[in-house]
Amino acid sequence: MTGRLIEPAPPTSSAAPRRGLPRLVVGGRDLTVQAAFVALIVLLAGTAALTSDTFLTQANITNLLKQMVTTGLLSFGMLVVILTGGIDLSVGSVVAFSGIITAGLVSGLPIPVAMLVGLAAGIGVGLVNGTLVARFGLAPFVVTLAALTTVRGLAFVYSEVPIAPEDPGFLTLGTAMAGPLPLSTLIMLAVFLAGGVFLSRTPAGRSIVAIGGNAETVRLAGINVRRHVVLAYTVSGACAGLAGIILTSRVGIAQPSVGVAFELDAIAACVIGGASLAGGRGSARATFGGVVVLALINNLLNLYGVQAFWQQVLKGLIIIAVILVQRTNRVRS
Amino acid sequence: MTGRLIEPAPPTSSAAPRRGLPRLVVGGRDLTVQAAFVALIVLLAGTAALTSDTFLTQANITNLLKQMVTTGLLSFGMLVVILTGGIDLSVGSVVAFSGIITAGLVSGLPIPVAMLVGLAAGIGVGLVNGTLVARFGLAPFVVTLAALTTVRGLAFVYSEVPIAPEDPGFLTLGTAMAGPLPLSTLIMLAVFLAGGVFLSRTPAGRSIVAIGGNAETVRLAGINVRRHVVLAYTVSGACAGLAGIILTSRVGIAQPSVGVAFELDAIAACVIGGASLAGGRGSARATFGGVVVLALINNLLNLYGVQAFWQQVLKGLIIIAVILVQRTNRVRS
Amino acid sequence: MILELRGVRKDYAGVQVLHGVDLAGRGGEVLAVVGANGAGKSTLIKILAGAQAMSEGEMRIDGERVELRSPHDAHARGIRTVYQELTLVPQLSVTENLLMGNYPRRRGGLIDWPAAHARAKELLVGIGFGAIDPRTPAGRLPVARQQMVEIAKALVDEPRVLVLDEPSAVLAGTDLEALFSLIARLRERGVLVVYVSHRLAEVLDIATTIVVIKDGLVIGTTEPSRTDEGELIGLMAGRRPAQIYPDRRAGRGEPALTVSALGRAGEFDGVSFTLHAGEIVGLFGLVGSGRSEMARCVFGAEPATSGQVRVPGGGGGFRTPAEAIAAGLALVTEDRKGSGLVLGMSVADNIMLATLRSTLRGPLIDMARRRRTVAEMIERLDIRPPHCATMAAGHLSGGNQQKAVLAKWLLAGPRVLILDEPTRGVDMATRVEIYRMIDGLAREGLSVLLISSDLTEVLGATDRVLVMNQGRITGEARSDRATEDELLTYAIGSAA
Amino acid sequence: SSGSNEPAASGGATTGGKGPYTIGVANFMLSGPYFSGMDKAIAAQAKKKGNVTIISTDAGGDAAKLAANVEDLLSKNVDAVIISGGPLESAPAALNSIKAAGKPVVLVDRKFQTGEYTSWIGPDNEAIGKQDGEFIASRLPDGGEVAIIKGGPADNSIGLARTNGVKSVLGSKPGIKLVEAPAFGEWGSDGGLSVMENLLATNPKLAAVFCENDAMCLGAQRAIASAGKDEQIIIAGVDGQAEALKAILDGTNYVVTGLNDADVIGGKGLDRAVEILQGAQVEKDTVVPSPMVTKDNAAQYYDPDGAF
Ligand SMILES: Nc1ncnc2c1ncn2[C@@H]1O[C@H](COP(=O)(O)OP(=O)(O)OP(=O)(O)O)[C@@H](O)[C@H]1O
Ligand SMILES: Nc1ncnc2c1ncn2[C@@H]1O[C@H](COP(=O)(O)OP(=O)(O)OP(=O)(O)O)[C@@H](O)[C@H]1O
Ligand SMILES: [Mg+2]
Ligand SMILES: [Mg+2]
Repeated sequence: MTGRLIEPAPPTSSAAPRRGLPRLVVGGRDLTVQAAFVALIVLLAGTAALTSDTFLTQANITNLLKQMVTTGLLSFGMLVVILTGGIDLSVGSVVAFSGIITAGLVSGLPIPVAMLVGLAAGIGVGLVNGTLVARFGLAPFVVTLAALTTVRGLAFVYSEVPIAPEDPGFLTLGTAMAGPLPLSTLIMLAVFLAGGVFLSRTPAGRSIVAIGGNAETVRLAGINVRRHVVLAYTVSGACAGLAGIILTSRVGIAQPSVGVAFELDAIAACVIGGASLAGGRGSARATFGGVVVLALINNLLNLYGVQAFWQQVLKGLIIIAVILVQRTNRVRS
Repeated sequence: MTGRLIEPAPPTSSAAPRRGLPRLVVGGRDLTVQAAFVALIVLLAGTAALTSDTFLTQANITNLLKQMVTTGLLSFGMLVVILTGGIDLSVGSVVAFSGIITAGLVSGLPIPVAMLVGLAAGIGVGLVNGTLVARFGLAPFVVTLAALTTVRGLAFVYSEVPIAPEDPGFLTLGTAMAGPLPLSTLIMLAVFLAGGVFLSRTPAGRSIVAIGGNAETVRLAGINVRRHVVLAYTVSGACAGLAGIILTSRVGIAQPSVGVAFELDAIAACVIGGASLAGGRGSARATFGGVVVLALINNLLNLYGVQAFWQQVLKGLIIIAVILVQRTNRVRS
Repeated sequence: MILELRGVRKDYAGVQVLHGVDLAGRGGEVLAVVGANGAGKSTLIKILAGAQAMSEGEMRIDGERVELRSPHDAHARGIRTVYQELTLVPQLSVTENLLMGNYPRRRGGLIDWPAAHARAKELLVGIGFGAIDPRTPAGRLPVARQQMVEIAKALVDEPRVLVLDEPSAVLAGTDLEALFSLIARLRERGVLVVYVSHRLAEVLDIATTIVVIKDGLVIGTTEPSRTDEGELIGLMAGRRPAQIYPDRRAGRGEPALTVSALGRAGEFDGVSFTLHAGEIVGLFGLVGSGRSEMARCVFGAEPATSGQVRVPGGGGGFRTPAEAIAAGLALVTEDRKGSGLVLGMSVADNIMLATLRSTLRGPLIDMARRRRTVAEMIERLDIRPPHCATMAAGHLSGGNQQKAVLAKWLLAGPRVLILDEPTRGVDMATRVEIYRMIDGLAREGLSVLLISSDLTEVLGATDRVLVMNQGRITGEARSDRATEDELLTYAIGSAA
Repeated sequence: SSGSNEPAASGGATTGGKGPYTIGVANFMLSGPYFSGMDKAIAAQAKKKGNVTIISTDAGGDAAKLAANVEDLLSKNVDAVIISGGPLESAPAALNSIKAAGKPVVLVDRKFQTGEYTSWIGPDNEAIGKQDGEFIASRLPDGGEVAIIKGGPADNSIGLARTNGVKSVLGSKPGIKLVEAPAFGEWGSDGGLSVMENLLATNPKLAAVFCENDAMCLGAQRAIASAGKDEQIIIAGVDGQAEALKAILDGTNYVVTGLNDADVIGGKGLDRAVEILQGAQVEKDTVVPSPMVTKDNAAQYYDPDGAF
């Protein structure tokens, strides 16, 4: 094992365990991390509910639910890539690219077809990213950094100006309510649910997690590592494509400039959810928790009317605080 | 060593050396990579000289030299952090922060003092980043991502509006020529030279490289790993601070919003120069080569009058091509 | 007494690993520490090295009570340690690894590299490894050479106590002899050598005192002249094995794997042999003789450049491990941590890794069935602790990790099982179990290729032995007739 | 053709007569419809003229890159430079190097606070804000809460000027309460949408919203529609983006915008540069009027096939 500073030491290391923190063990499983995490969310939401009249209003809850959709979708895709030990910086550009392509095609094609093409654009970018990483062994950071630039350029090449599809049917996806929940939130939840099952209960999902732990072991176990890495980037591309379509439908207009720095929020959500950027550790559920925490932070800062640049200052500090708390609680034994 | 996909396998792996490519061996040292790299630069510059009347004009060469200063300074700092196996995403924000602080202080303080305070601001951010990474074991990506946000916010807190120092002496650093070379380019070259010596010929430099290779070994050798990691982030903070000051002096005005995404170019320069994002591999000389390649790409795209959005598309593709070529040439095992 | 430990206790997150260990050693002694996997030997050594703090107890050096807060403290007291795992920085040169932090400097403080290389060369020559070029990146050396660099590194500032944790695991032949003569010279200089090994024969050879540790307690201290292997194993395992190697009746069946003239440029060449159903074939050779590379090529993990691999029914020439597995092959690699396990994943995940699709119901894994399968394997191979299914594989002790790897491959139902150094770093009691298991598998008709650098093992546990030397098969012998000398001659003699 | 590296002794035009000319366009950032529209308008006007070649560059929002791009343009020996500075407050380095090269520089849209330029053509952003403010006031005779959505970041003085214009009018009107959104809409429809959603949650009684550009208004309009408040809240923007003009024309709650016509400004900017090159005496600063667009006159400006 080569020592690396990217991550706290893996379980084999000789690092001394932390002592003195009370642990919550249920049915032989240590639930301290999960419990701490739920406690954090409850704490944030509780503070909000007690100190702001607005927080618990239906309007605000609906906002919260809608506003987490994009980050949520991107985060799930990002998680899958991070699990393999990679990273996908191109997601923000893909949001713009698939959004503008979909909006551009709506006038000529049936809406579902236009959306499928937009989704396919995202998948295409993911395939290229994945192939460059898996097949040519290039560093994911650089591959997807290049994709970030190139795909953003392509979005502008496709249309320098925003495109607003006329067809009101196009807005359904992003604005309709399904009972008390926005349809788009429901879609995101479905992605997390299906994604959680995929990661924990399918051979492909398990392989992806294992690859991030030790790719060579996985290869020698007869699993096609390259194909699964490509799959991971493709899932990320698809999620970003879907996010782009939903965002366009929600806003009603597609802009080639949308989505700058979206990747950072997605990565932050994964890390807040305890995923390891070295790969092999992370779960859909905890990542969803990370998405909720980020959304709550943003919502609270807005509810309290914190000035924009102070919001930035605080957001960074809160992220550090959250991962510090989380780290202190991580079971290491 | 756990297998990871972030990087091609390190030299201990059993990966077979690539065959069939001609190698250039001088005095027992394999120079193929360096040769390929120099060839790349010569090729780029040669094409430019042959196809563009403008490229070899003194004005253009001076531009080229000036334009690489910011990326150059940031890249050296980034290299030092990358060598430890970390990353510093906050450099762009630090450029803005130190720039605006310096510009703000110029009216009240002597110019050199104002500049020192600006530099100190950069060093301060580096210290905090390094401490959070080394002492609290947080992931560098997240720590510096949070710093990116917080420090940008602080730049705005310091001054929401741009500050243009009136004193013409302030412009010297960024605009003066020292013989045929811009003073700022000379400073950057000095940083690379001193930095190269630091990394290859001082115990601290060697420790930083070794930490990226295997931090545990370095610790067992009785070297204070934490202190060296903090040092690395501090160097990066200092370089970013210096870059911010020079940039402000060059542009003549400090904007709190400057420097967005600068970190990406700096990382790209390191990787083009063959540094491994997993740490332990990379050199000042090659990183400087990476800076030159990036500057050449930008310069050429401009000289040929490539449309702005197509420039983005091409830039991404060229970066991929460069690292592909470089990878094919890398000696393994 | 140079070194004394009294009542040393250590727990990891509340789990007690050392329960009050006492230990004492004089200059010129070789203090051997033996014990089963997980007994706490490495933990003890980390405490000696200052890399881990003891939870309770005290350490004395020259009678004076000391507290080691860091490896640096230990160095300052003259204690140097070579760890079980290699700790070199692979990217850096041998020189840098040797001198790390202590470089000769020029005026002005810059490192004087020519002087540094010269100093490194001197050190290497001093321990009989002058052949190593100090400018080579450490990661490019064969593991045996890396181990010698580790040892040279520990000797840089002439320690009074040298602690060696399983240094011989990756050494064989002349390298091993060089190590033993080095230890003899250190004894003459009055150095205390603390030596941990699972190879009891060599322990009996070189130790002056043998300390047996079991479950974190010293349960016996003896001298080589007053004990033997059987007794030591009995102490370590709590029961004395009737027999170390099972009786083999070579019941040879149909050919199960045919390798003809297989080669890979620069690694090995012209390797031909046939494995039959029901037989256990040993593959002996010195470290670096190319056995592992050959096994990887057979398994499709790396491409061969010449020759053929065939299995009955026309299959062969595997381009990927997946193809080899489909044809009934399994490979337990020599590097458990690097290519055998995903250390951060649960034991259950690791056991199921090669057979992910075996418990599918529809598109999903049937978790209940998976749990049952895993529980069965844990019981069948007696992997400990018994409730380890959800533990991270990295938390198992070495021997149990090896069993988890075996479990993974047994689930795949192979017809040909290739084991590359399956007992490296594994204690005797567990080895006995592994030999028994291999024997049982062969009796069920499996064909086993056992790669090993341990002469006794390779003769004891197999039906016949192939010997490899510098990438070629240089000899073959029946295990019940061959002698250790005969095999060594094949392994060392020039491969004409 | 590496002639003119030597700083010309005097500024201004170096070429008389009819060209042909090469004019460099230094865009601070193209990633906004208004700015890319400007760039296109300049190119279109050049094409119309026939004897003008355009070299366009994009600094991607980076002031240093803008300076570098200008240097690149000068090293290609362009005859004049047009700078579309967007939100950039000032570009001393770029202006200095143009001056040193002795070339004329025309600023379009953005007038820099410091530095020497040859001529500027652009809107009066504060006046546009005032115009919007007056219109909102006229629609809210009984007062009410008016939200303001800024584009950000805080150093963006175009936005600042617009907001100040609105505030200067509405701040003094009795019964009107201003609510400034804490977060920035970042000049995009998606940002306008979320900021508006949050405003609606905290301020149920809003009667109007002003955004610093139309793109954000379009997002805000969607949020208002989702909340079912399009009867209650009117919207005022700036720019004259096609979708906004259409919404005004259709009689929605999008009631007013200030036409900040990139086509006009860009075209005039190019004309101005050519005039200077031909040796004409030109006005230093030219404010392009920004007509107020409401339902009554929107048809006159709305071009469904226009670029912006
Ligand atoms: N960092 C750790 N955290 C928790 N448990 C640990 C840790 N390191 C070791 N252990 C446990 O402590 C016990 C003793 O381990 P140690 O490595 O000292 O054994 P050992 O005698 O060296 O075994 P081996 O012969 O396999 O090397 C084992 O049960 C092991 O699982
Ligand atoms: N002389 C050498 N130079 C470089 N690498 C080597 C050398 N010898 C072995 N290696 C590599 O080191 C790794 C571990 O080697 P090891 O010493 O086990 O040799 P091996 O070729 O696998 O032979 P064997 O299994 O017979 O010992 C292998 O992957 C091998 O490729
Ligand atoms: Mg051990
Ligand atoms: Mg081997």
